[in-house]
Amino acid sequence: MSESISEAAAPEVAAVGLPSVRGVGAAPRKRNDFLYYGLRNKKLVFGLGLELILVLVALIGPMLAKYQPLQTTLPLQHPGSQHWLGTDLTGYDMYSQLTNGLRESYLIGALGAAFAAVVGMALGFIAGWRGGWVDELVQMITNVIVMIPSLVLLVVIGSYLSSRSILFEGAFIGLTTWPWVARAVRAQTFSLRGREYVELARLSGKRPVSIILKEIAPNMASYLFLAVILLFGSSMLIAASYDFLGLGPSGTVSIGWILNQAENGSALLYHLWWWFVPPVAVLTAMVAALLIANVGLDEVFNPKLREQ
Amino acid sequence: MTPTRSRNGRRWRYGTAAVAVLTLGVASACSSSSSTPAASGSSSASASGSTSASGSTSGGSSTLSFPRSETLYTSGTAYGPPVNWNPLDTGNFATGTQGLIYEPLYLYDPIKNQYDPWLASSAEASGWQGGKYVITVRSGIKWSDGQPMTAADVAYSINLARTNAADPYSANVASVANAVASGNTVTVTFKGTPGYTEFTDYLWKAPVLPEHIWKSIPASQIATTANKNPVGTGPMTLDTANQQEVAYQTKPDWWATAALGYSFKFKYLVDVVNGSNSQELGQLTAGNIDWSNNYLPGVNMLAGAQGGNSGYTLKFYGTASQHYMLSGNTVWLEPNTTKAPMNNVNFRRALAYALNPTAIAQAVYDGIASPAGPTGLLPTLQSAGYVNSSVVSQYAATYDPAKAKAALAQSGYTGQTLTLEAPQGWSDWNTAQTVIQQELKAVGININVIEPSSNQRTADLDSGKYDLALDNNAGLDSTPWSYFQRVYQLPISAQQNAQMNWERYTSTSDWNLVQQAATINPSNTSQLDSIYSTLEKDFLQQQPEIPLWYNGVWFQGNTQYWTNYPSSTGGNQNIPAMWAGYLGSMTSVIGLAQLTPAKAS
Amino acid sequence: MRRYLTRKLITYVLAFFVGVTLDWALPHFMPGDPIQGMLSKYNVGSNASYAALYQQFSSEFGLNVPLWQQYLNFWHGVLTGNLGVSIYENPASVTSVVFQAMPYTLALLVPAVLLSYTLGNRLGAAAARRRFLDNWVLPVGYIFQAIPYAGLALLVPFLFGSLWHLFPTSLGYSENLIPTFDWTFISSLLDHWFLPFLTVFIVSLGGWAIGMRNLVIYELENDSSRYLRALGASERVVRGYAYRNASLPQLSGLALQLGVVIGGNIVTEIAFQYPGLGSLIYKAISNEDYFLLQGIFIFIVIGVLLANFIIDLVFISVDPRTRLSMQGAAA
Amino acid sequence: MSVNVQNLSVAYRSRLGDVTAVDDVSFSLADGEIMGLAGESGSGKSTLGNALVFLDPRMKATGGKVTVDGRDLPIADNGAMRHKRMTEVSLVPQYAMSALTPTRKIGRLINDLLKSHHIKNRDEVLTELKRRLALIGLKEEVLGKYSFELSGGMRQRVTIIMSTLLNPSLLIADEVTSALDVSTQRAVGEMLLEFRDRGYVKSAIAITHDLSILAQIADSIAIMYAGRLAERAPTSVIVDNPLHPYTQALLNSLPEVGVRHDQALLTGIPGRPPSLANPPAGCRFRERCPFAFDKCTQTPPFEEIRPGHLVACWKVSQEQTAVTAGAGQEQA
Repeated sequence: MSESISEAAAPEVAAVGLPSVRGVGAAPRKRNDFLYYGLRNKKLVFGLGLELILVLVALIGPMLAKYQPLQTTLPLQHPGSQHWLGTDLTGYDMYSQLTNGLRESYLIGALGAAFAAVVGMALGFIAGWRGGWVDELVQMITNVIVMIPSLVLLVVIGSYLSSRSILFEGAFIGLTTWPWVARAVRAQTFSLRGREYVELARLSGKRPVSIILKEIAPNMASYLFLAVILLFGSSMLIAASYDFLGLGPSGTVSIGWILNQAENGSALLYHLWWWFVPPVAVLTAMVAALLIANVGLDEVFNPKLREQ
Repeated sequence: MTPTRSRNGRRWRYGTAAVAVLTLGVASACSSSSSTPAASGSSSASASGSTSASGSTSGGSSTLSFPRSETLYTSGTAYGPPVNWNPLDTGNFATGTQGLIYEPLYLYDPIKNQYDPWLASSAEASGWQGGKYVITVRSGIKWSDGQPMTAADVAYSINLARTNAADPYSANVASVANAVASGNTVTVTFKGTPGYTEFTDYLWKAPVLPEHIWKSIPASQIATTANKNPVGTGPMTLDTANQQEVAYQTKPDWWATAALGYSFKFKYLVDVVNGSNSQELGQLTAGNIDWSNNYLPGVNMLAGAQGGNSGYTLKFYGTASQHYMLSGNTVWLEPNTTKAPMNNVNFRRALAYALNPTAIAQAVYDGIASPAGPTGLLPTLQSAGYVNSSVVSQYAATYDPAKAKAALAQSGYTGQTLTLEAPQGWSDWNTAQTVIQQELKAVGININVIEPSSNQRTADLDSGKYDLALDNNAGLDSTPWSYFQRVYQLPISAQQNAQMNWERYTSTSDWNLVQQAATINPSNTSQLDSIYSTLEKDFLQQQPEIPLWYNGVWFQGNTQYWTNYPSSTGGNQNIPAMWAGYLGSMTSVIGLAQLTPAKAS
Repeated sequence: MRRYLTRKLITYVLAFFVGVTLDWALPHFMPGDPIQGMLSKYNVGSNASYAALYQQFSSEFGLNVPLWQQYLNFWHGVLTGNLGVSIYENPASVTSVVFQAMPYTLALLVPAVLLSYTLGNRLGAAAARRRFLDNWVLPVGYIFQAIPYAGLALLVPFLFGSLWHLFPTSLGYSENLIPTFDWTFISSLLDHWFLPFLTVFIVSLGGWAIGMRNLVIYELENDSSRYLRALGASERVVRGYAYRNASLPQLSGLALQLGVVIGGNIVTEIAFQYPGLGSLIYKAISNEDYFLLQGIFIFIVIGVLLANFIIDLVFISVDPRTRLSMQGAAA
Repeated sequence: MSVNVQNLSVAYRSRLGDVTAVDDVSFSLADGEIMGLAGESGSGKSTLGNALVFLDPRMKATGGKVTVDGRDLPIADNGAMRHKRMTEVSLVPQYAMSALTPTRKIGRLINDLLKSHHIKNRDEVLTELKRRLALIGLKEEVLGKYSFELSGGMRQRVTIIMSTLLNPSLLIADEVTSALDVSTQRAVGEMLLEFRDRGYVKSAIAITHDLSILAQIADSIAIMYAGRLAERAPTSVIVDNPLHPYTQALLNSLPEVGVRHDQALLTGIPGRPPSLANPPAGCRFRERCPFAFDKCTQTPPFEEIRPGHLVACWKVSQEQTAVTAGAGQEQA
């Protein structure tokens, strides 16, 4: 337990807590117990509820839009019945842009989290399971990646690419944030490796992959779940920064891109608040809801944390 | 928390504030140390300047600042910190290098379509004497180091361009045999037929250089040396420069005051390095910038603003019906004419029929840019009589989706998706891309919008690896010659590095006409008119480019401190641009000389 | 101790090597020719003068030698601090351009990181298991934490600048001043520094506060806290111990977080046109100044390595386990 | 009587309502007495012990009264309890291995605790501390070390020293030996005795699974079953002549000394302890008791059958009534 690294922060979303899960390896609690506390946890209910609403908006919202996100209409319309969230200088309908941007944010969040989780878990499990020089190597790579400033790297790569896809952005984000998952998974695997049931499985000649998948992973499922949630949120935030700098996917509308447009169009000085306040508010709500749900979930999985 | 910890905490907090102050202090030290060598001579000047500014001293320490009421702040031209005052380093020199420090022989006035003698004193047209050109150099002008400016300097400048390929004006003097100074005249002789058009361009575009300084610069570096101590004949001298701005000080004994009655009412001119659109707008409306040459989207919203928070009124060159801005250069849709279906004239005409410049200009610029005419020639050239209106009415393909579909049907277009390139981050062009995409979609042409980096885009266009691209042509000019050179130049090489004929359109007869036009004496207007009419007719019939809109000579002036800005309606009908190629070639300096302080001091 | 240090040292050296190599390789293997792009800004009349200029700049930027030699030259340049000439500020050297911008970035980053870290930790620790404070700190912390830098970099200037006219929203100091070391100039510096600082500070603050809150709750439920309570230790002592224990993961979190904060700082600087490295990166991109971009990248990598080193040192001084394992007391 | 516990009930809050883990428990300790408290996991023995020192926020005292040295011990009032802890009542926790914070040296930790209790003559206490360290064979350097530098046995001993430093009247020693190897167990047990003999603690409750260690150190032993006391008697009586059927079963199930009976469950007796969330009326051992009869549906009183020997069992009390009747005649 000398490595407190396992308790370190997720990128962007700082140390929202994934303090090393002390309940890991404890006998799995009853599912309805989770459900019971889950439904009574205000943070979880609020966070998930808000997130659900936003996901619905992302799914259904664009279908209700009267205009395409990149269709020019009357510029500078205030929010009203014709344009629910107004229009920008070019005459783009902000409602349409926002709901489509929301969709893209979720997509990026999912892609980023997926890439980071897959790479991070794979390397974390391998390092934690094999130990020795493999572990040293993985840790070394992890530490190196952490020290390469990813935004600057993207700036360098991105400025040479003529078109970038959503997949590229998601992959890039995932491939620069995995070290955090890898560290945590490694530490947990390390501590689970010595457990009796794992020893037993090992002695009975099971293959390492199946031990990891069947014995170790389920015991840190709740932990991994929390990690993925945080990655999801941080991917969306990172993507917003990239898009704001004009390094996002080309030809698509994202929340960061809307902010970029608002900045270019001097929305602040013309007091066109509807151009940038709703996107900021929505993205903040998306991420905050995830974070709140995350803490709620943590409390559900971990009885010690529940409010007293 | 133990008490010791909270004491630590307090220490931390003081510590962070101290760190901020300290690092910023270092920043200030670095910034001030970055001022140019000229600062050694001029910091005392600006310090003395500050003593006249009552509000800028505090706590007894004298602050080096520019007295606001005697300073003109400009912006919109510099995309990087001012580090270079070499007028031959055309891609790099600081705003004001050409115009405020170095001056040409003539200024071209696109609005009146005339040449104003500047360092030359005789009328421009009178210089052509047989196959020679004779320049009479204005007498009594001194370089800012006290040396007289003579005909020898003019001859030196021409011969430098003639003999050194690194000189950016070498193409202008390609036909020159020699330039010889004698007394106050310079006689330029030519190898065979003079390249009239290109040499005329030299007279107003190129700066006259001080021979006594330039001759010591190694030949390979004449266009790249930083020239941090510029010595010119212009109205100002370099004061200081740092990352954010360059400052010039008005010269009390500028030759044009005595000779032409022009003088700058401001003591300092500070040109601020460009920021983002919104920051420029903020600085402008806050009264921190007086004269802005930025493209500020939506700025026409402030046209009616009287007063506002800081009591300003924004002035534009034109009126609302003139789209506020003087038209400055033409933006084209550039088809790669070596690729199918763009190699089919019917397809190119279908593009022209399908696109509505009025709608595009309105959508992208919301009223501050004008839609382009069918020939793409700027309105100043049109008013100078270079656009043949009967040719236009007869051949122009103007917006008509039905005709577009008809033309498309005969174009061999099979529904494939074509790419449309514009550099990443050029937000107005990127918006235009989507509008064009929609308009072309409406007639059945499928477009995929791509935004490469601008280097990549340059490479694509140079090498002809593109389908369709947005591009703009050089700005205000005295003749349509460079416009058509840009359209028709041959031969086409693998790399079109000089950025001519990027659409790779091959028409030997048209290129011959362009070359012929260059060798016709400007006084032979009828022959020139007939050549240009033919070139326009071919342009409209063959549609090698599809003109879309005119980028404005973006200009907005804040009247808080200075008034009488250049305007199409007032007495100051001059070019309102500090851009390289405008300031120091056209009438911007005359426009600056007309500015008057807003408040009588 | 030797093992610990060796491992750290190898990591640092490796990170530096990878950083430098990536930095060198990317522009070389990406499409587009920087010189070609640079020359597109010139009014080059003919192919002949184009060729002359191209030749001139190629040799000036050292691009006219074989790749392996360019790579070695690059290393030589990195190690001697000679990173070549900036395209965009030609003929200024990349190093000098970077050094001019660096103080501004440090002035934002260092106080914002230190202040948000200390204050956030304190706030979070204070809020843990205290209903009233928690009800405030938690939601505000979440919102701060969830705001994208780009969003805050718009909202802050909108509120403090466009609406309330309290602070300037762009540049590093007011443009009617000439940089001098006097009070007027420094107060202008501070005036312009405040909003970008606030932006970076606020986003980080939420993260640290929430993180600390959660960690302290974990610690307060810990055996060692329970034992302290069972022995009648005052709540102050219990919390003090919990805070101290929770500081360790927060500190290693700080190291992991640096890259993100630097990214946020870049976004903020660009939005505020604050003349630090972030704005410089932006200018380098928009002017396609690869040499400058390379230089900035190197300096940021060095900065991150240094910061990591400092955090390592602090960690060692705070965490007895690491310290003692270094002294060889325990492997 | 240094410690007197009357009708103490402690409940856990749970999602299914309160779970009374300690139900109406009464006992008292004489000065110098070490009472062993034994029972299966979940019998409430740890809850009882902890409740006397530190009620977890998830626990609440639902009734009863505790006095120490004749003064009330306000166990339900966390604030009032604070200064009683370590000085009047103290705890050596079950989790002694992880009880010491990893980031402060032991000496600093102790010093902070003393400050927390506003101890004025701290120097004297620290001198005393060093003497006690020497007494149990620990070097003074221990104070300059971090917990992770100590072995398990050392940690256990350090916690005992810390917990008893201010000479509490009552020490709760919760499973102090479980985590240790057999030889260290003995040493720690002897240390407790020594501390009692020297008056460092006035009385103690040693909670353990391990009856064999109790036989070694305890003066008396109380057996707990399902939240209630089943039997309490001097150690020799419990070991040699247990009366409660549960105690008997418990002793019988021990295969040999040193093996903890939670590993070798009550193999002799079928069934499991009842749920405390909804305990059956009457004797809680009824379901598993081979001697159960109809009276067992009523709650048996915890009565003193002989001096110092209390049992809660109808069968025992019936038998003993007969015996004491005779004995009473004898005495009279």
